[in-house]
Amino acid sequence: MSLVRIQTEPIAFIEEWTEFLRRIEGKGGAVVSFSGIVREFNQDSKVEELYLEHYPEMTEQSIHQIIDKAHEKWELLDTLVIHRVGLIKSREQIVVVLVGAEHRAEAFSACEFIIDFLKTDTILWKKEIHHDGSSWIESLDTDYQRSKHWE
Amino acid sequence: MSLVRIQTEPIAFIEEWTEFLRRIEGKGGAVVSFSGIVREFNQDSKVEELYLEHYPEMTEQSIHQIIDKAHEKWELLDTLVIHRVGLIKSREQIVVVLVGAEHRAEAFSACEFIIDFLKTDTILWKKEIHHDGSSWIESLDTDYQRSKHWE
Amino acid sequence: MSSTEGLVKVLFFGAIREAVGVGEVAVEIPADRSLRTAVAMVMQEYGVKLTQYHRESYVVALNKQICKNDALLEANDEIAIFPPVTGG
Amino acid sequence: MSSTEGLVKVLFFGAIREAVGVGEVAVEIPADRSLRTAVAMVMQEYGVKLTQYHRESYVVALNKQICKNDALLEANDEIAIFPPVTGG
Repeated sequence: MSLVRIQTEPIAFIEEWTEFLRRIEGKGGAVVSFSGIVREFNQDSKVEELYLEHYPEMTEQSIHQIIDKAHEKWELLDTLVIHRVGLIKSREQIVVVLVGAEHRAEAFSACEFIIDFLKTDTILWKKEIHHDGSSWIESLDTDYQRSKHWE
Repeated sequence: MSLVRIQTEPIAFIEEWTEFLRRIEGKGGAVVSFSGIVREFNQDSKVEELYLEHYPEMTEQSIHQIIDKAHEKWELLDTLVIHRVGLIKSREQIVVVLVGAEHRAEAFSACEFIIDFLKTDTILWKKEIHHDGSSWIESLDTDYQRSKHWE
Repeated sequence: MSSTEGLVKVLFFGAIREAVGVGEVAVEIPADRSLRTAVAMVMQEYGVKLTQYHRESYVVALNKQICKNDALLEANDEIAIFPPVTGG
Repeated sequence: MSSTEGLVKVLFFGAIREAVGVGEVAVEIPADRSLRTAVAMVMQEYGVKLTQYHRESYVVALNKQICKNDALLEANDEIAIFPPVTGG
């Protein structure tokens, strides 16, 4: 099982987590969650908001492909990825990944794998909005290195 | 910062997570959570309840030592470990680990490190209660191997 | 072959969309029907300075699939040109 | 030296507590004051079959610290004897 949601509304982590746990209860021994939060400062410069641009359908597809790979690599009970797009205030969650598995090793590996590839393979573009302007974020070599180490 | 709680009451994950997020908001880029859930079946045998015996003070100390090691190894903003003791029904959470860090790599590594050592270094003893009897759980070689690989 | 083969849609995203100034244009399929030629023409026409982009400079998708530049176009195909992604 | 040095508390946990049948006993500090001797005496007295335990068989803590058997005891020390832990 897996679910992908792209949304402009804030992520209701609590409801999502509760519903996720309900679905795997009894089977699952381990649930790992990752929340990516918009930092207030990026290299000492205050971030008012992030703007995330997406490519409808292709963005969802790209996330499904990552999740499918995770399900091929590990024995998982359920996965959920929620990614916000549009304007996102600092301190809000930009992305949430939930992975349920019978055993913790699989849940940790798959959750980290998914967020690593969300950074490099999801069709999304991030722009930082400061009080005096804005700038598109450049992709990071370190992110590509992290994705590569799974190969 | 770090917090350890040993409790007989069910873990209120939602409240704990919400409060944790509030504490690191603005600084944290990444929050990773791990929930260990009592499986309904262990090797095809139905588990009614788990009983966790602890050694007051020493159990808490042993968890603090694990967390301290994690804070030495990685740059972390905050950590929280809640471990239940006493009788725990199947499908309930037995342990929750929350780790907040500026970057995801640290949050994942520290969360996995903490749960790996909770398995091998926390002063707790687990007993499975079946409808027709009960048995103390034996420690697993695989758990010791996982702890060793961090050295 | 002529340029009467039809039109394809070209979408821009992110910094490239901003540089180009529009999010979508329609272009005629080039004589050789190749995606490479179509993308080169578009990039030239809209004057996007590719050198300003990091790494592989830009990514091309055809009908919502990342693809090699040697694909052949059909009428109503959807091309997308965008900078390296920065999700997650 | 005599056994008038005082008493220490010995706690049992988990499967060992069940095998022993009680959670806590008080014993006199042995003549050589060593933790090893005290533990050996206790284990013998309570007839716990150590071989039934997996791996290192049992763990000893002194005053809530895991410790080597060559520690020396003082009056009112707290010894704990328990099976390998299984938390998490």
